[in-house]
Amino acid sequence: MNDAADKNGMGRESAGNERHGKTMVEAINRALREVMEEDERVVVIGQDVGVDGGVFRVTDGLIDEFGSDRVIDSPLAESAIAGVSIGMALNGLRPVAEMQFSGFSYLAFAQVEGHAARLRWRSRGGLGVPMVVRMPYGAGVRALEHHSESREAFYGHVPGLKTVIPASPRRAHALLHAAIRDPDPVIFMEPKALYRSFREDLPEAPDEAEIGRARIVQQGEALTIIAWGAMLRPVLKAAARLAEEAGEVAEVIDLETIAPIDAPAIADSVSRTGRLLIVTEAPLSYGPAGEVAMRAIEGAFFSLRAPICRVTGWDTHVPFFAREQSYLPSPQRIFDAARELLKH
Amino acid sequence: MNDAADKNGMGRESAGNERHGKTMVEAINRALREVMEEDERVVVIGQDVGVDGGVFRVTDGLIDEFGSDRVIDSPLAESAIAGVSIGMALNGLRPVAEMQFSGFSYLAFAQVEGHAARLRWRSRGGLGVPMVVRMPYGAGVRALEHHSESREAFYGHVPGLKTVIPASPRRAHALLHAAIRDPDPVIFMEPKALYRSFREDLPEAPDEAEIGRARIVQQGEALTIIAWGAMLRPVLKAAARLAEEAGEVAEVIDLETIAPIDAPAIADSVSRTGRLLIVTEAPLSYGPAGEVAMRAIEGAFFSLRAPICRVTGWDTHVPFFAREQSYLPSPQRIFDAARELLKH
Amino acid sequence: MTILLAEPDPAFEPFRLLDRDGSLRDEAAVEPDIAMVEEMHEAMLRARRVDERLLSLQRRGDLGTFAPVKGQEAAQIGSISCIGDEDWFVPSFREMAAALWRGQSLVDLLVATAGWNEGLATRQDARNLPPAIPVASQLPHAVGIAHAGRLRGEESVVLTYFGDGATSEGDFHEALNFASVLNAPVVFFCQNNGWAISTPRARQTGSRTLCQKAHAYGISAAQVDGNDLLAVRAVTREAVRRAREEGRPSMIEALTYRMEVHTTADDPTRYRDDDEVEKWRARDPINRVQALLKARDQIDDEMIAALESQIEDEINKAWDDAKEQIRELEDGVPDAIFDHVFREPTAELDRQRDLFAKLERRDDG
Amino acid sequence: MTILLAEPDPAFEPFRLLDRDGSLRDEAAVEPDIAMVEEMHEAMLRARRVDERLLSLQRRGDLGTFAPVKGQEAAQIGSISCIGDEDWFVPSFREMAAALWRGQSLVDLLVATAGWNEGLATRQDARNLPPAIPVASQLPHAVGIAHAGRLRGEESVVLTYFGDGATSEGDFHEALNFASVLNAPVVFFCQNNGWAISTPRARQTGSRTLCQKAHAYGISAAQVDGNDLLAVRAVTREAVRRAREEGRPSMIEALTYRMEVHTTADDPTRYRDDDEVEKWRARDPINRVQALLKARDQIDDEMIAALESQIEDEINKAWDDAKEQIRELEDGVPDAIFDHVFREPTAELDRQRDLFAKLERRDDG
Ligand SMILES: Cc1ncc(C[n+]2csc(CCOP(=O)(O)OP(=O)(O)O)c2C)c(N)n1
Ligand SMILES: Cc1ncc(C[n+]2csc(CCOP(=O)(O)OP(=O)(O)O)c2C)c(N)n1
Ligand SMILES: [Mg+2]
Ligand SMILES: [Mg+2]
Repeated sequence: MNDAADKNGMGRESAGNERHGKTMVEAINRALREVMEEDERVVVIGQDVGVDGGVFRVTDGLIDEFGSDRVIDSPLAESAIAGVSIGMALNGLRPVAEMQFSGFSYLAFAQVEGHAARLRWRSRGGLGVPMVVRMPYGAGVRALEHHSESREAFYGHVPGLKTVIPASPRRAHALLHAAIRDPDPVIFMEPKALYRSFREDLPEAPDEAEIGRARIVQQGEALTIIAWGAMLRPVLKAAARLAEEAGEVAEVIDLETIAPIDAPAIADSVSRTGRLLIVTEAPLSYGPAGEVAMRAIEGAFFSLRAPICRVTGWDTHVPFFAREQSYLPSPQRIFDAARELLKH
Repeated sequence: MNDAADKNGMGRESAGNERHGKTMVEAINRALREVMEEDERVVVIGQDVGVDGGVFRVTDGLIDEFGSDRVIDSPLAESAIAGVSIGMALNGLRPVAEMQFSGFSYLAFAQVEGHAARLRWRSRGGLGVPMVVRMPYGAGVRALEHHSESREAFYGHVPGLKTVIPASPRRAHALLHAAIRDPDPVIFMEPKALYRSFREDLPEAPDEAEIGRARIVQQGEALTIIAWGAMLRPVLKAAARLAEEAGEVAEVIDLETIAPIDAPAIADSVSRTGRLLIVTEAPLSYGPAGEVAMRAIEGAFFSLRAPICRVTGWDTHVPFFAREQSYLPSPQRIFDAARELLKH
Repeated sequence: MTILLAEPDPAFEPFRLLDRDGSLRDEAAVEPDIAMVEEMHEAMLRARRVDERLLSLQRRGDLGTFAPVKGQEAAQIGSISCIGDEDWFVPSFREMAAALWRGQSLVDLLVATAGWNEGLATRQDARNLPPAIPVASQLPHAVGIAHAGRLRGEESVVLTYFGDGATSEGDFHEALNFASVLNAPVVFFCQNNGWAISTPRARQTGSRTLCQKAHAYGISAAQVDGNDLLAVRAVTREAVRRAREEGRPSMIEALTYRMEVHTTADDPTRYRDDDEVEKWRARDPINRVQALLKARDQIDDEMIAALESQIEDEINKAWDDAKEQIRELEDGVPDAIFDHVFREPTAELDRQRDLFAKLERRDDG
Repeated sequence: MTILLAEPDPAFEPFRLLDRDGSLRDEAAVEPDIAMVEEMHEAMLRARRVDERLLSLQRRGDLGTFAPVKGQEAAQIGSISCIGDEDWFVPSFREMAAALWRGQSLVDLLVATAGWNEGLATRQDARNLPPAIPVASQLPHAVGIAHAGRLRGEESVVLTYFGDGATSEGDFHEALNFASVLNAPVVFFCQNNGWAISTPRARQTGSRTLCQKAHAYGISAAQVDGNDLLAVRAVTREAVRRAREEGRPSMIEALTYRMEVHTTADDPTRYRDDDEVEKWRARDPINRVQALLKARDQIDDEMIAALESQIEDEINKAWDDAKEQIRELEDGVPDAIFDHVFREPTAELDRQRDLFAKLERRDDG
């Protein structure tokens, strides 16, 4: 897996004392530092983002460098963090707000859905809300209840929002730059299981990243596997085993931008492979896989040789950590599903 | 259309002085009255639900009959309406909470997602939250911004919630009885475009309604059209025209329960018709159609003769009322999509 | 020595300057700036007449739902007149009088109320936000705008409006707390008009006064007679000064009354007595200013009549223009619904727009 | 006459009974019920030792994240001891001491902290809610429970806990306002431990005291020395009495200190000084009670040592039992994740459970 992952821009596992490259936490921190240096309109706001450097240390050191005017330790109130950020964006700043965990972002949802996503539209282009809402999400880190959810579909379903999920330190670095540059609100979901799980070298200047484009991580012909965030790693493991044991090479796509979805990329790949497997850690019903599937159907139906398959979390809450792995899609489940697809 | 609608349990248009049957508002009011008479644990809570009888008059007269202890005019605070209802449910009552418009229900989302949907699971069955959250939703009534959204997918994606949408007065009557009887939280979304648009006779005792079952509104062989709520009426119009102009009879299914979704009903119909059209007024991306489609793919892929098609709202906000009809799926758009499907 | 469980504070004394008959309560204390009072009087009268016209146009089906301002003109004009172009106006959904003062075009207002998004087109530099419909949701924006202004070295102040009902929403509290912690130069202006749809103030909250809630965040506050133009202006000016000079937020609770329906979808006879309305009719804020101006020999009935007819002409003209604009919009391309979702349209939205156009063509054919 | 912009109220005087050396501030006023004090002392000591054990088990990898209670034992035991079985305990996430008092099984606590949902299995009739992790989210539940009890003709009271940080959340305000409007018999017990993770009380809100916030809703309130067991108990008893007899909510702000990490994922050296911790170590709530009991000749060091060793045995036994239970759970069916999503499993969930079982079998094979 390490080699495959490396080749595919998924970095290498961080092991022992090895200190090459940056973790995703460090990559995001660096992106924030870079944009704050280059654009003084950028401010960071959230619970514990200042003196503490964020509960995951994502904003470590920023307050020392940029001061407490630009790195705002906020009171404990998610709706106001979003709402105050909207106000700051309306008055010339470029706030990067942090929700401490995505599971608490629902408290800010009315502000995000009702105003961040609508003010440009409401004002017929007169106003704009260039803000980023960062939030760690997803399971796999032995966390408490409400700390492991994966609900990108909520944000993907709101017109006027862009939603982005990086799957590696290098992509996080590039995408956060793009998100902060974007003139419209961007929900930036950070797979916390990847925060420190592997390292990657970062380029001097951030890679170009275009919000709205999926990324082919591994080319192949046998089937298309689409995933994002932390799910990309079990997918690559399964794909490696598939190549090894069955000699079948999967095309692996990192969706990366949840919304607006890259429909052409999905259709293009599926029309070449004829098979589609979607992997997400969200619960099954009304999860994001349905949208990916519809794009394949709308763009490549007659190429489909097998039913589109999804491997997802279950329609249960994420269990406490002893059983977390029973909830999450595993390389084995993905492998099995791929094998099944290849029978057709 | 009137006749077709009548035959299909969609009632008749309310026209002129005709006063047969009940509107959906009256049907819901009657269901509330009946359950409150029969079960003193049932209480109603929300903004303006008491003295005013609700801004749509859904709770008209209840406070006179049951008093202000059981019909609670609440302060203006959605999160607390949901949270206080959860508390009442934990202590032996069966609250029916109203969100004045679904567009404001996001303020209560953290309570609903974080507690209503989880307390039974969290307590390993020791506790339960038998509550109903009623909310008018959907476009078509020339309302203000935030008053026309259709976001059943948000609720459908939350494990531990059931989400129900009635499409006629009679179904509303039956389903609200079932929802209040249910030992778990039920989101009861009321298509406000249907509140007064037609009438239906109600049976003495409410019809049996099983949450989790879709309903075949019209049997057919040419294709399956799945819709719910206010979209069922343009669907039936399009289906009638299809029969008339092309001699093709569509099978029309009212999904009715958004979650848990009735996968077998979907697969069964599609395996007979080979074609599926899904109509919703939600925005396209990450909307509910994706889930319906996946169920058809998982259960009837090899019967599909044409790409699954969806006719939905657009990925825009619902425009102010002068252009509302440009946003909403029309009988024409549905008819065209069906014709297109039938070409395969 | 120790209070075991301290009881809530006593009520505030509402601030008043102008008596109901138009005489000043303390003649010596404050001689008003009469030119300014005249301007404000005109604005109040205009708002009243626009309100009435909107209502009659709505009743005959030309306009959609809106929230009348009648009765609250002094609260709005007395306060909004205290800020300048460099300051920000952050309204709720009933601030038509204040919006007109800030330069809102009457034509736009009519076009928006007729159901066309174009009516809310906002000038980028105007420092006026469009209405915020979700109750209390605009209050955090006011704080963020104020804080950003301060960070960018401006002296600007933010004046934001909300109702009595809004003080029950979490966003109200979170916003006040943020303003206090950040020292944001915001004036939180509450129009306590006695009702939140059918909920009377007494059932909305257990506190004796609403402005008392500000104290919970270390914010100073005042209650003021909201139908007293001069008192509202005096208190707001002081709050604006503190915000501008001392960087301190304040809250003002203006005691006023909604004389009309909540919105055009509402039937107030279901929940309130005519008596109450009549009691407040006697406190009409416009009558009170007119009495003052008459007592000062600044206006007479003839001048009022002339002003009335000038306003009527303005409104007629605006409605004609609005109808013209609506006709143009009706003839225009309906794919405007795809505009302004993002600054740059995404490929996906362009695809949907194309599909829409294709369907429209089919509809026509 | 009129206050133009009234300044926020002055601070409250925190209520105290027990001095730091264990002597009563006013000997004559209240002679404590010594048997009760002994019981509470034992509970505080037990909580302290459980806390320490949880921490050491967590540090060596046997347990997951949790929020230590150290330093807050008097606040929790002094208050929770004021309600009975018919009353409700509605905790936040740091109320381990109070939960043990209410009969929470230590074995369950360990099993839950080891990552097994089974540890939170709740007895249907126990009137104790499981922890609520989203800050302040439990407060509206407390109001609903209290209101339902009242409607059902009970005399029960609800005691709910939250932190200083929680008072910034919208849910806190909405809940207090509802409680006031509904006259719900709730005691809102705030443990102001000085910090919300890294945010000190002073940056959390601009108000002088937190209990002052209750006044904004017409709720009476008191500040109390939260490390003073007797004072906490006296104030809480009065609040419980008012709730029960007069149906009135109250709020109590207990001034205390979190001596440990926020949770085991936290590093407090990043944001606070050792000096502050040391200052509070001198105010240790357990020392203070022990001094009182010693002064009353109720305990001596030997008795304390015996109690300590009894508690240690209890904890050892509980951890052995917990490990046993965990081994059983590990050997059990992992499809327990599908249990209790609904009271009756839906067809859809059964389908998913079957699929899961099939996949598990494949994994094994
Ligand atoms: C969050 C939210 N909930 C409910 C509504 C529906 N609603 C519109 S205005 C209103 C009452 C507002 O009362 P108040 O704040 O006193 O303002 P007023 O209408 O009196 O000006 C309600 C409940 C809304 N717009 N937003
Ligand atoms: C709604 C919400 N936002 C953020 C968090 C993360 N978080 C957990 S505890 C905490 C601080 C709570 O402070 P306080 O209320 O003072 O309680 P304490 O931890 O001091 O007991 C935060 C921010 C959360 N659990 N819930
Ligand atoms: Mg009001
Ligand atoms: Mg604290």
